[in-house]
Amino acid sequence: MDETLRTDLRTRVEELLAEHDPATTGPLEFLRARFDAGLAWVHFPGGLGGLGLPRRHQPFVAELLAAAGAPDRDRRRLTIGLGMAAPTILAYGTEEQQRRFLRPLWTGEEVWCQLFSEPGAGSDLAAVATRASRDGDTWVVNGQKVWTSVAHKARWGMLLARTDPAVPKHAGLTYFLCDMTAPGVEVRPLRQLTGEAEFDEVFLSDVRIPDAHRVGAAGEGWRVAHATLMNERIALGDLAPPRESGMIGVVAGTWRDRPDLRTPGLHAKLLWLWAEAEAARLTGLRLHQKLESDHPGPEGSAVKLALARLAQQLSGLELELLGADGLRYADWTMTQPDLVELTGGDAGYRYLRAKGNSIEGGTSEILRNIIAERVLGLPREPRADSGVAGQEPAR
Amino acid sequence: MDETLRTDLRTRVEELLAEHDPATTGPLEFLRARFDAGLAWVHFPGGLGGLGLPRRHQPFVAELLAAAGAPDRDRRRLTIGLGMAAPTILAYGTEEQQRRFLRPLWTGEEVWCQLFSEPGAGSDLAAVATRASRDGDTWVVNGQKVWTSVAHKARWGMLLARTDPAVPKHAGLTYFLCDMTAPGVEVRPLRQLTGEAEFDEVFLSDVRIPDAHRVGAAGEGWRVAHATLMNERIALGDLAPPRESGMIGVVAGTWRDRPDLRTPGLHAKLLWLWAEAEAARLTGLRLHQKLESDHPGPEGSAVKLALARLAQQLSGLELELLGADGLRYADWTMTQPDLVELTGGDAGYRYLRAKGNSIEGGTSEILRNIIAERVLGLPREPRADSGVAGQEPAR
Amino acid sequence: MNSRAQGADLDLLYSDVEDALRESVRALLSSRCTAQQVTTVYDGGGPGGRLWRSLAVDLELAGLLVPEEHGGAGASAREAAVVLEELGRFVAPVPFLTSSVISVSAALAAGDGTVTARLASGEWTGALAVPLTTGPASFTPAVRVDADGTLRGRVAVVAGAIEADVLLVPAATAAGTELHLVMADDPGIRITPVVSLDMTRQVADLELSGAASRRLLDSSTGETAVRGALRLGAALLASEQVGVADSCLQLTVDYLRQRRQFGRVVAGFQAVKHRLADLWAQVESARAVARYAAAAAGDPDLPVAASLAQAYCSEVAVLAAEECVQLHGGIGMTWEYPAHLYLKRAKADQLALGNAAAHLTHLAELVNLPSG
Amino acid sequence: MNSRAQGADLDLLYSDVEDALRESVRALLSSRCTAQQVTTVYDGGGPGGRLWRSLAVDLELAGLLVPEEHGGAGASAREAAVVLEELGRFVAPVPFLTSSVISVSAALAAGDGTVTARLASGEWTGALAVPLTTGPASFTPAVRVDADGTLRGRVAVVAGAIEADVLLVPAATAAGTELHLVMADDPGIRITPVVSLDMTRQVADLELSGAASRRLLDSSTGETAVRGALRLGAALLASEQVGVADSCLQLTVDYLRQRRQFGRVVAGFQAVKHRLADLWAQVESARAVARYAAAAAGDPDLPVAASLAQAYCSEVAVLAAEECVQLHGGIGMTWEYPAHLYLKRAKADQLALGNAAAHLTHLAELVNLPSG
Repeated sequence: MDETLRTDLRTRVEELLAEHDPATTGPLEFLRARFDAGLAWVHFPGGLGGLGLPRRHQPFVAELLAAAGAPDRDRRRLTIGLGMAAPTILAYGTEEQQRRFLRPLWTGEEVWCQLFSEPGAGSDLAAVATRASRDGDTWVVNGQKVWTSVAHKARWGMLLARTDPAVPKHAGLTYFLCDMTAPGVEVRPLRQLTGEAEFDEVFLSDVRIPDAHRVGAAGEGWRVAHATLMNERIALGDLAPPRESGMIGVVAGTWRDRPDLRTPGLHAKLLWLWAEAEAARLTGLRLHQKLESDHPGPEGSAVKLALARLAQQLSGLELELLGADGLRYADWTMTQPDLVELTGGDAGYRYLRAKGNSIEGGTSEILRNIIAERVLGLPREPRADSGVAGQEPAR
Repeated sequence: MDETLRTDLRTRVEELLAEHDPATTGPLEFLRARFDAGLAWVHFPGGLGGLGLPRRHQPFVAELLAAAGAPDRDRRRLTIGLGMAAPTILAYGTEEQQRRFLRPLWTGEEVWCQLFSEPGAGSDLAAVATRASRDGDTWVVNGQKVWTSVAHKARWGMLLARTDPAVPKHAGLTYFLCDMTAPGVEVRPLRQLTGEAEFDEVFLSDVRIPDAHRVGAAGEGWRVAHATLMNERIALGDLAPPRESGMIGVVAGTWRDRPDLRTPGLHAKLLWLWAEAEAARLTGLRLHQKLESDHPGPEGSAVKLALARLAQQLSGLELELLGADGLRYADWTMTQPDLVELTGGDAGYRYLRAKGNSIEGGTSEILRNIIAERVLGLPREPRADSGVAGQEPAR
Repeated sequence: MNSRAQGADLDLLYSDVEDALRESVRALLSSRCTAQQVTTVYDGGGPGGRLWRSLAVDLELAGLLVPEEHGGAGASAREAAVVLEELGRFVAPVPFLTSSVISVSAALAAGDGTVTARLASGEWTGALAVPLTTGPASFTPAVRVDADGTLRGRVAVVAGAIEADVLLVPAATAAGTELHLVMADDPGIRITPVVSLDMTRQVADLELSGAASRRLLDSSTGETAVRGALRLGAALLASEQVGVADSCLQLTVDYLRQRRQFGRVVAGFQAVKHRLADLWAQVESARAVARYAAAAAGDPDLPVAASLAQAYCSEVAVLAAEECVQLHGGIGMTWEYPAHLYLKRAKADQLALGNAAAHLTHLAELVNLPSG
Repeated sequence: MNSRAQGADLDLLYSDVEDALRESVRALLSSRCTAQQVTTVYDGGGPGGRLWRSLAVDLELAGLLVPEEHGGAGASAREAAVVLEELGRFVAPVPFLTSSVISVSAALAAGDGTVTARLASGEWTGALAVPLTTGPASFTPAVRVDADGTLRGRVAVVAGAIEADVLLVPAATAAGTELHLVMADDPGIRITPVVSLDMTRQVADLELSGAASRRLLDSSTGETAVRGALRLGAALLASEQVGVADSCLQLTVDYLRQRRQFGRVVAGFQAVKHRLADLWAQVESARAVARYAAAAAGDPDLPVAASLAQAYCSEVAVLAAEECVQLHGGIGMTWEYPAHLYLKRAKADQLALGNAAAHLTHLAELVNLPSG
């Protein structure tokens, strides 16, 4: 049956290419046409860039288009929109929101950011203090968000705000789509230990958001945010990369390139980490094979946990291996990077940046809670401030 | 000033030797005389085997006596009495109890055991269910104890029992000295994973204990037991042994004796464990230097934690190192060993027995709680069954 | 080697057929191989031969890996791996690994239809006469072919020898390693049972002095066949280790969910929760690694997969068994509770077919991470 | 070596004199070396030379290890270790270790009263011209004595060179290693500051091309003096690492005791408690190890003590700094919060004066645990 589907997909791709020759069509125009042809993400519904097919057919389409030299977006710059905003809008957004936001999100015309974390609410999203008060057909938002990636480039933000302070903590939250160009939105870079400012702080002062940009019912924000975060954890870990992808590849490469640096003690460490990295890769691969639905479960948390730990141990080992060169650092000047590559930079940068892997997108501690409670069914933590022991990660 | 003291001690030892020539005096008679001369444990009060001197002078006395060929007890068989019963009786016992029990305890005439743990109350001593009901001048005890070392050889047991079920869990406990030969005391061997039965179960059925054998007030058992356990933790770890004592010495010896077994991967592991073992030894040594009083604090828990972990890792490594010989085991026949030597037996025995190191005398989990709460001052665990978050270890 | 996403084309999940096989094995073991029954092995009892006969013959597991034309089930290593998971879960004292995986692999390499068929039918139980600790990369024969054609030598700690009807004996000649078949009751062989750390896979010392034999493979192919059998054994032992680890985790979770201390369910203490979460993650990783090793049985990546499997899964099984004992507290130390059965099996398995350090050293060569 | 209870005769506690010294150093650093001030080092600012002058001259730390007859305080390595604990606690960007410990040790070995006295008075700040990563067992000179008697060569990542008035340069001749004194402003030497992972101990690359020098030690004693200086440095760096680790633990405990999440004080979550308990235990062990290394400065066991100290304390400091960042969550990643200062110092310290693997290899020789 897959063969029939493939034939159909091939035909659709050929039609798209015939009507919009990549050689003569502008990239944006082509991407819009691809979206409209349902070839953007085939697992999305018809009319929203997809064809309602199983997700596994997407790579086939991508291959055909790539082979034909069709333009594509730089997906790495759209991770948040594609990985988190899109599934959330698809699952919880109104039809109007879906039609308005998904196309420019997918084409890369509009960059998205996530406005969940607050200085006083890190891993504990139920403690979100940013307030949104209803004023007719709009909401007036005041508060502060932190650890927002690419806020300074984003056109839209997924915003979690408190709309009802009277009810238990998790019940009074509502989910909005926030126009980052609206009056009252102020973005300031947040410098981190690497020296650069990869994240922003976002200050919201009397920002007005139309009620039409509310996602889910008022008070339902917790559940909607939950969906976003489950997707975040998956988006953060590409589950089926080749052997020696990521940090292990970098360190193994250094090992191979620099026989002068090798010592028996470091060899023993490297080999064990190689085994662990390959084990983590196979674990991700197995999970990838398991995920037939679009709704990733808590199992992905384990892969994120392992990858974070490995990135940290490997980058730490690389500095030990490099010795004298490990004492050098490229540049402490504060910059706002265009794109963050966790295996980029020099070894010192990788080491420092990897520390964030176990904090951003759900701290490792929160992920262990999630595994313990949702996978193993162990009792929830006693919670002093509410009857409900909801625990949700941020960074 | 120490010089004066030493001269005095030397004189006392010479007098003892003169009056009781080891060559012609029976061992027990000599030990009793030594006790009566205050040379048993010089830090105990006069009349109770000591001279009220600082503990640090005891080794000097022991050296003088050993040099003169004086008989001594096998201290390893009296660990529980010397390490736990004696300090407890000294701190909380009546004068009558001290006079009755300390001398035969010290000479080894009467062996002691500890009756704290129960099947339903392992680490949680506040859950002790063994009942003691007052009946005139005696108490009637019913219940079951478990994990009792040398119960089958013991004449006396330190017993923790519930005397008031109406008050909060830790407040209704009382501490007794239980005659192990009394009617109603039944001792059954408890086989463990090594195959042997090092411990016993003790069943108490209408055992009558005179009120004169109560230690501390009724309801004060928790506090008295606490003192016993603090001493247990110290007793379990000899704090100032030479380098390569214990399990590291065994494994390092195997490494030196068997060049044929060496591999680089195991070498790296062994070296790190050697460093950790030496660090643990120095930590114990430093703690030993710190302990001027007789009241060990919670810091000793850290040494016990480290030694337990190291014994487990080292004995595990030894089996890997031994390879083929590691698959052999001396004997699975059930026996009741006379004396347990943690570094004795074959490698398989050491590996299995070491698993108990982190359970007996306070599980490693309980010890971490103790360090967190009493040393670092972190909040106590929420406790559902009482207002007081008392947490005490057993095994 | 980095250009290919190794394993992307191999299915790491359990198929319906495998699940059905698992159920039938589990059903049998649940009634015939309880922890109490297994424990008696240490005092000379145990379910022993009858259990093995049921598994080997009634469930036809003896010939699982043998092609149908030789009387077997013609299944793949993946199915054998699922069987081993269950045998690990029950710490079953049966020679499936030694006879139906390792010996069958060597016999298939020898291409001897008679031997294979008898192993497949369960008429014969076989054992490869090498120390259980031998890894695929470290094998050297301890037995030699004497001038008179008989075999002579000592082999320590051989697994499956006590149960064996036939022994497959790698034997040295000047030209290389041959593979010989020796009947276990041959007067020239003495099999001395060893009191073993893991009595559920009891080992024995062999002494061959003029043992009569039939040569199955000559010196041009003997060593390859032996290494291949040990490699498949190493790859599939990982699934047994997953079974052990999974069972330890389950036992611990179940116990701690009902056990109360300090007025709370012990499984609700966060330090315990986090350790169990980490353990679960490691068991799931071990499962992925073991599944890959089983799926890679016919793949050029098998040497990497097998060494990875032994380096990783052997450690996870030991960790799981050690955590099982520790988190149970005192009860985990008792003879009556099954935790010690897992601990002994996990630790012996760690030494079996090459320890982690040996496999990592081998991996270093395979993936080009040289030591100096 | 096993018959003696090494260390039983060495005092591992802090003396009253040491506690008083600690207080005076801490009082100065508390006001003059705050985390905010230190952080500016990364952007080219920092407390720099004036802070060092106060420590070196006002508190007379420059000459702490110099005998009184050469104008120093005549203190022991134990006191220097306490100073280093405090410098580590504040991540102080001052050249005490490089000048007042390592350079002074080399100068004392040279027996040159002038150099020693100037280092002691703080008139000169010195640096030993070897890469910071050089351990006592791995030293080989990178500079040679040219035919014309001047020095030539490149030395990478030298600590303390930027602050130095004089450089102590180990230099190779055909007969062995000599030790030379070079003025830092000599036209034949170029000192290029390196953007460093740890800017609180910024390193520099040296290039010597015809540098004029004075020979302090000839080839019969030069190498021993250099190794001795590095060994003492390694032994005492451990105390700096203890200061770093202790500070990280304290920072974390303090933060988590006031931080609330999920309606509870974060420090009350048991998983957090157990990690902090383990960390405390390791910091206390590192303290015992570092105290032993300091106390063993004149003891035949110093080589073991120094390598143990670097193998163990360097790891604990890194662990403590990493746990500090992790347990703080996001705030620990920010530039404004001091956790990163500790992380960078701890990691750079781990590479300094020989890494753990190198010291363990050296230990293997010293305690007779050979590799093969």
